Amino acid sequence: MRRRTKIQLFLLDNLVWILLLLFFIYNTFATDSFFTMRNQVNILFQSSLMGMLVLAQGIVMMVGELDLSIDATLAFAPGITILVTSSMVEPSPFLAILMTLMIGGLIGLVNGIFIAKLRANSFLFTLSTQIIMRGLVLFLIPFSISGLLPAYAFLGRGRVGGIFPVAAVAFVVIFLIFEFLFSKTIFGRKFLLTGGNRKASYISGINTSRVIIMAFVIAGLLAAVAGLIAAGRQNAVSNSMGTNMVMMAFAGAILGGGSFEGGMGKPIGMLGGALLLGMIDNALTLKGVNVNLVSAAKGGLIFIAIMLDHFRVKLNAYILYKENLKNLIETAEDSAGSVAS
Amino acid sequence: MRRRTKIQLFLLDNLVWILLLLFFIYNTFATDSFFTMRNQVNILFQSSLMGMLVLAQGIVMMVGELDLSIDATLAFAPGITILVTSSMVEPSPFLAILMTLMIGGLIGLVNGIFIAKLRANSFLFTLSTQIIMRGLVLFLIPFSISGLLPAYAFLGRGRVGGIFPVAAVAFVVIFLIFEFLFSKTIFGRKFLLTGGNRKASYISGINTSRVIIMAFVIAGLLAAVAGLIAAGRQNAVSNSMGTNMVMMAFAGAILGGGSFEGGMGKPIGMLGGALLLGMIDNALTLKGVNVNLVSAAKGGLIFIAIMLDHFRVKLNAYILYKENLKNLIETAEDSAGSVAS
Amino acid sequence: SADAEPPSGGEETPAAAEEPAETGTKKIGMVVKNANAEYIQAFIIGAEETSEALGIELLVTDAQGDSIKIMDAIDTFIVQGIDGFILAGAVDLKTLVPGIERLNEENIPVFALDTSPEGGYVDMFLTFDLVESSEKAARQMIEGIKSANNGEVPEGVVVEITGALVDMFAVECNQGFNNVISQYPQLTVVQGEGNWNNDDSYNRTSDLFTRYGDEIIAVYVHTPDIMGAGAVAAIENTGKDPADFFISGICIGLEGMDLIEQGKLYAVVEQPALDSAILAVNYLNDLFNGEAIPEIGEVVEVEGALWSPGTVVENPFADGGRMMILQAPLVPQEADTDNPNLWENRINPGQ
Amino acid sequence: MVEPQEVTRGQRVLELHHITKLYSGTVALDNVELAVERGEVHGIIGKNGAGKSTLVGIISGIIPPSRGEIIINGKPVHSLTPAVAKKHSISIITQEPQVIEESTVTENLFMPKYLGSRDFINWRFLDQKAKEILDRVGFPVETYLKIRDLSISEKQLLLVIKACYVEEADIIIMDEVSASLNQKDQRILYRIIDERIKAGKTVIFISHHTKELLEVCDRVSVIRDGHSVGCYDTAALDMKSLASLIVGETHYDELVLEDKSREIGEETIFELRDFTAYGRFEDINLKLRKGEIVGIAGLRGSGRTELFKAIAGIDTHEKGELYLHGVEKSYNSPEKASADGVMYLAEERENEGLVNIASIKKNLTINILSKVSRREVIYDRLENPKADELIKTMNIKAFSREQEINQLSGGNKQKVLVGKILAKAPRVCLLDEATRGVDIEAKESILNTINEEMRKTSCILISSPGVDDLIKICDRIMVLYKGRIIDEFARPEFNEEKIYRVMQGELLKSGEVK
Ligand SMILES: Nc1ncnc2c1ncn2[C@@H]1O[C@H](COP(=O)(O)OP(=O)(O)OP(=O)(O)O)[C@@H](O)[C@H]1O
Ligand SMILES: Nc1ncnc2c1ncn2[C@@H]1O[C@H](COP(=O)(O)OP(=O)(O)OP(=O)(O)O)[C@@H](O)[C@H]1O
Ligand SMILES: [Mg+2]
Ligand SMILES: [Mg+2]
Repeated sequence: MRRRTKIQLFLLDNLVWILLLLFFIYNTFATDSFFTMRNQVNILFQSSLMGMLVLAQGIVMMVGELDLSIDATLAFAPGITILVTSSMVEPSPFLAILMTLMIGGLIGLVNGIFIAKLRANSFLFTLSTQIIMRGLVLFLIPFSISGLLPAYAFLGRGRVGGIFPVAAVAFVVIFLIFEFLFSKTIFGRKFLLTGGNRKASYISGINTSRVIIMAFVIAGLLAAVAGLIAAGRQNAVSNSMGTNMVMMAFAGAILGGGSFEGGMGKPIGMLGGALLLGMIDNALTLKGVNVNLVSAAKGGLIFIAIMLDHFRVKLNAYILYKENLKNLIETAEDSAGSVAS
Repeated sequence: MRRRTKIQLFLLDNLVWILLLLFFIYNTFATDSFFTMRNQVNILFQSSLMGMLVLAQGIVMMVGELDLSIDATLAFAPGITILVTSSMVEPSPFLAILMTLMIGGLIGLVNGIFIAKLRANSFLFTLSTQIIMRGLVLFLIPFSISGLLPAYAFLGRGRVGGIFPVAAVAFVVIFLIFEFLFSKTIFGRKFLLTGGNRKASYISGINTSRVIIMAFVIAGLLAAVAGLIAAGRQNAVSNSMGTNMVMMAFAGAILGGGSFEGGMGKPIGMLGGALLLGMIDNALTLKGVNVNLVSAAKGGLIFIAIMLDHFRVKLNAYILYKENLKNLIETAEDSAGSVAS
Repeated sequence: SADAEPPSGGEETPAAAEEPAETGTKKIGMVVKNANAEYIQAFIIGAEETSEALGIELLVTDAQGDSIKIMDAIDTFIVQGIDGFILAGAVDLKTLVPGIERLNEENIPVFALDTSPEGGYVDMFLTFDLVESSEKAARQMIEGIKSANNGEVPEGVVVEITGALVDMFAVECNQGFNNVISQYPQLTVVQGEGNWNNDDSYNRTSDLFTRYGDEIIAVYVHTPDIMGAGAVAAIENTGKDPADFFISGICIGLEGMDLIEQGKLYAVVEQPALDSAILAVNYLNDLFNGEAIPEIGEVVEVEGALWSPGTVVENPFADGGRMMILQAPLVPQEADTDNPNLWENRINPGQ
Repeated sequence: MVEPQEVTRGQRVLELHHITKLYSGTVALDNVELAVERGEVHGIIGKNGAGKSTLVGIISGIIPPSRGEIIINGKPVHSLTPAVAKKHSISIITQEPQVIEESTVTENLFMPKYLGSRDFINWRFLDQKAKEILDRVGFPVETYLKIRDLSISEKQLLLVIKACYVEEADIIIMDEVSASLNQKDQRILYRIIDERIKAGKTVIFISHHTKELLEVCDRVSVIRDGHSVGCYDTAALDMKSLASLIVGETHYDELVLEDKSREIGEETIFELRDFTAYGRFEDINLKLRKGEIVGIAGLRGSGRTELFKAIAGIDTHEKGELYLHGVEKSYNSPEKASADGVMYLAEERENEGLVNIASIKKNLTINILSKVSRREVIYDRLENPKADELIKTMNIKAFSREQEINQLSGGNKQKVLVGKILAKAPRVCLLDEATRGVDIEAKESILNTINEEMRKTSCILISSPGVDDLIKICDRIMVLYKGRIIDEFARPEFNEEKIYRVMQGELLKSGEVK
């Protein structure tokens, strides 16, 4: 393949980043205070919560399933932790963090086992765990519990060097780690393979059930991290944390290249998806769009993004077609040359 | 195949109805006031709204797509109608009803064209139309508008013979019509084939784009009918009608045999799914479960339903397996017999 | 204490459904707006405790913000034969009217808390007047601004973090806030939809601070109980002190109480949630026993109660009925944070 | 005729005893025995639905048996899964190629172990390695391509290469791999098998092609209706005896198709003029008369499928005209083409041919819905007999017309595919490899049906993996080479060797193809 074609394809594959860039440039000129260090940090920080959920959903979608329970895990994991630790005499924040993560992972494990082993429908199953968890957390924490241990709230509240939010750093780092995992390690590739064709992967010796379970566990862990961020940010745990975030998590993952069919998507793309959604919210507020219209405007922007993304697929095919034609002509010339000689 | 096996398989295919029956019998004995004429009518009436959405979603799922916008159409179609007609001097209720349906169908048409022709991702696309419609309806009808024309409200408010709600009747009749369409007509057959394998159906000469568009149009129409029911019931149009109903619509459709892969599901099963969800809500209220626990209990019941449904697939295989063993033994005996003779 | 009797087959007529209620314990049906808000939990606790003390059976259903669910619940309650009904909040106040009318048809007394249905007959609406309370909070915020600027209201930007815009509650909050703020043309209001949650409130506040930076002189949060912490955290994150922005609004909640104590919230009107529920059940009980409840024009006074005096007037929203306006104190200006009569201090969240 | 001789010998790498598999509705295998020796090519033969795929599925751990014993290298193995099978160095190329469509050639070759790279994947290294391997085998395909852009035969060959040279399996199972390859690719395949056997590996080979079986296999095990019949040395067999072993009759006589070319009408039904889609096929001119059967011969990638698809309106063409009954037509969708009676039989039956989750009945009547309905309403009393009739004509092995396509054997799926075209009786049939994967008997019956039945109503363009089928049935054969028709043979001048050489471009008339 020619170098140029390669670059074109690379750009297309990462179209969400181009969209992000375009939107960024537009706002830099058109939106007051958008292009300030502070606002950019804000966008990162504000996207971190949704970003964790986008990644969680994206990974589950990679293996061809879906998980509606992540936004409930976000409230459930810190909720249970706070209930347990607040009854302790001298609660250790590190134990509490560990516990939150473990609860998240455990929920993922349950989801994963039922879905991979017992072949439960992932939509229905995670819908039921979502409703159950939301119900339980409402029952157990009807009133929010504020005043967290500083270390527990660090992820959501802490700042590196007093300025840069820890959550924003963690957000980017986590995405980079997963990007590496999924593009460069066998562990990560197995997710894409399983999602791409479960049967073929099974036949070639991948333990596909384990991969699917692992995807749900990772999603649960990431949801728990999101829970830590949310709790830290409000310095409290409430039962309504994360309500209705799951839809946008899907949107971010699909914008980032994911698909319900599985086998698609890259964490780096999903990072772009999460940031794009965050930036849309931010820019609409900064522009001072009428509050009653913000929602419609947001829908409109997502619409545009979809159309551009759609265009990408067409363009991709076109570029390959061009490449092919070119090769064809070249070989034709070659053979003509060899006949002549 | 033996008759008994056939009956067993038939029952399993309609398991959601058996679940419904079991739940019904249980509540008849265990829940006060459940088994009264009035309560049963209530359940039908209360399920009618969700039922329309379940059917809408189920039909879109049959062709292998999904539609998140139906619950927004539910508010949008009557909303726009009311805005237009209230500015008329002498608004005709029938024109208004027609207009509501047409708006619903039109939204479906737009969704369908973008998804079938331009191959937009149906999740993202309908998510964006959903957000846009909700945004617009919020902008246009910040305050709900009450006092509808009686004929316009008839579907939601009217009662046959003063007792039986029109909506409940319409609900059942619509499902029966669709059951007929999908099991007995060419029109319906094409939906299932397209959903089962779009490419193969296309090559066989089915206009798959038209089928997909049609599915979205039907979904839009049904959502508009749901909008009429909702508006009639509240004798008002508000911007928040139908919020968050779409998830349960998916649940109902899947319980009724639908699948995201397409090509599956029967309207009669979805009727069962919608009624089961309605009955769960009703019974939980009647039983006086602690409010803070209702939600968890509901999740638990859905969970049980999923597990039973899972069990169904196993049982199905098992019954056929038994049938087989029996045949094996019989033929063995036969051949033994024929050798002997 | 419910009847253990299974329904007998012969009595399926609608009239029969109400039969057992005449003889046995009285039943109250209550629908709440959304169980996951704290003040709603206060409604539930108030109603539950009072009913228990009075030997009344209480049925509670969560409408999750949906008028249709409210009407579903009403229909079901009627089947169960309730003797009284309490509506504890609703997102949309017109669309549930047919439900209220059904109750009226069945002669079941209707009480409303938090917000009043805008139609049907409501026996009594117990309120702390959202518009008026919002005005009160907004006025106090202006006082705060004045105190920091030598008694003047300077030019500047005021941030308004709204509730979910589909909600009538948010509309009334906005109305009260606007009534006050519009008197000061030098103030520019910028809105962000906080959507009744801390995340959105955080995001919108920090966006608006980025945009308007030092021009901002005050922040109004519709309901600090569920959006205050987000706004406070956002301001703190810009390196500023929340105390400088006179954050005000209505509804405190447990978290809000902490923030007021820390001086991060400036003035919040307490919603008499617990008391209004207790009053509603008590009055319903009075009706059950054939006793009179306060009529229009009366003023109810109870020694020491924060809500006292309660004035009963004609309900301007519904098609008739009483409206009892309860007092709602500004915290900490009118009542201390440790005032034992605040519901936030009366309930025990560690249950 | 040579009498089949049963033989046993040597060191066994694989033994199966009493293998039974019950599916819901079917007894796929009933106490099957099998013994495979090191270093042999072991054929497994039997009619469609006999249980061959099920058997090798069990060996490779994909399908758990209901009962039975599996012994690998002398040791019994319990609960075999594909992962365990891989540990025992068993690899399978399944009947329907199992690939990750959205991944590249390189990734499909090396997944899931990604050779020699521990936990981290070195893509550059793998790409290099992939190129080396593909070069060595003489199978030029770009490594960066996504698998979905490959044709079905390329997918199959790739999987063979993977099993042989990447996984270097000791026991390589090939389930009807050659069915979708043409002679040239088959030769690559035979070369690979040869080379592997020399390297001491064992091959289990499934095919319906008697000639090929005799050439490739050392021994064959016969399965009939789920029972083992026996194991035979191919040295002692000829094509006729092998055929009768498969079919299960003592004497199997090859059907000789009647030459019907005299019945071809004068009238030209269908014509292509300068039909072109650059890069795929160019300047195609052909005429079909009523009742005529014209074969299109060509190598993999010669453009047959693409030509057929363009005619049927599935793909686009860029230049040229298409005439039906002398009227110019232009199809931009198969809907229009099929309304005119131009129908394509898909080469990729899984993706493009059948609705897998629907019943046999629904698939068979997909093209004739109007015939089984009155005023748009489908009646069981019309549809069921029609479906039953087709099941019978096509001899589809199934326990019920309501059985899902998923549950059929490969050959039976193919019969459904042919059946649905047959039912429609279109004016122009484009049969792309219509006999792929069906057993000898079924193949002859399909060819016979085409010759006797379809011919009456339609004119037919047909492609086939091998030239021999075309020779049997066609009135003319056109050879497609790199998207151009470079030669044409009439029935009297048919000569397999010559046609094959033309297909390879050996007998190019100079200047024909630039
Ligand atoms: N999942 C399944 N459920 C039910 N029956 C099945 C299933 N899979 C295969 N069968 C049946 O088992 C029998 C054996 O099928 P198998 O695929 O092994 O045949 P085969 O010998 O490979 O045939 P072919 O030559 O056509 O590929 C067939 O009758 C088939 O219908
Ligand atoms: N969807 C596609 N995208 C890109 N290239 C394709 C696609 N389908 C086929 N090709 C390529 O086009 C060429 C012609 O393929 P075609 O399927 O027409 O050949 P064929 O003669 O039918 O051969 P066979 O079926 O034996 O592979 C092949 O090289 C194939 O790789
Ligand atoms: Mg097979
Ligand atoms: Mg081909």
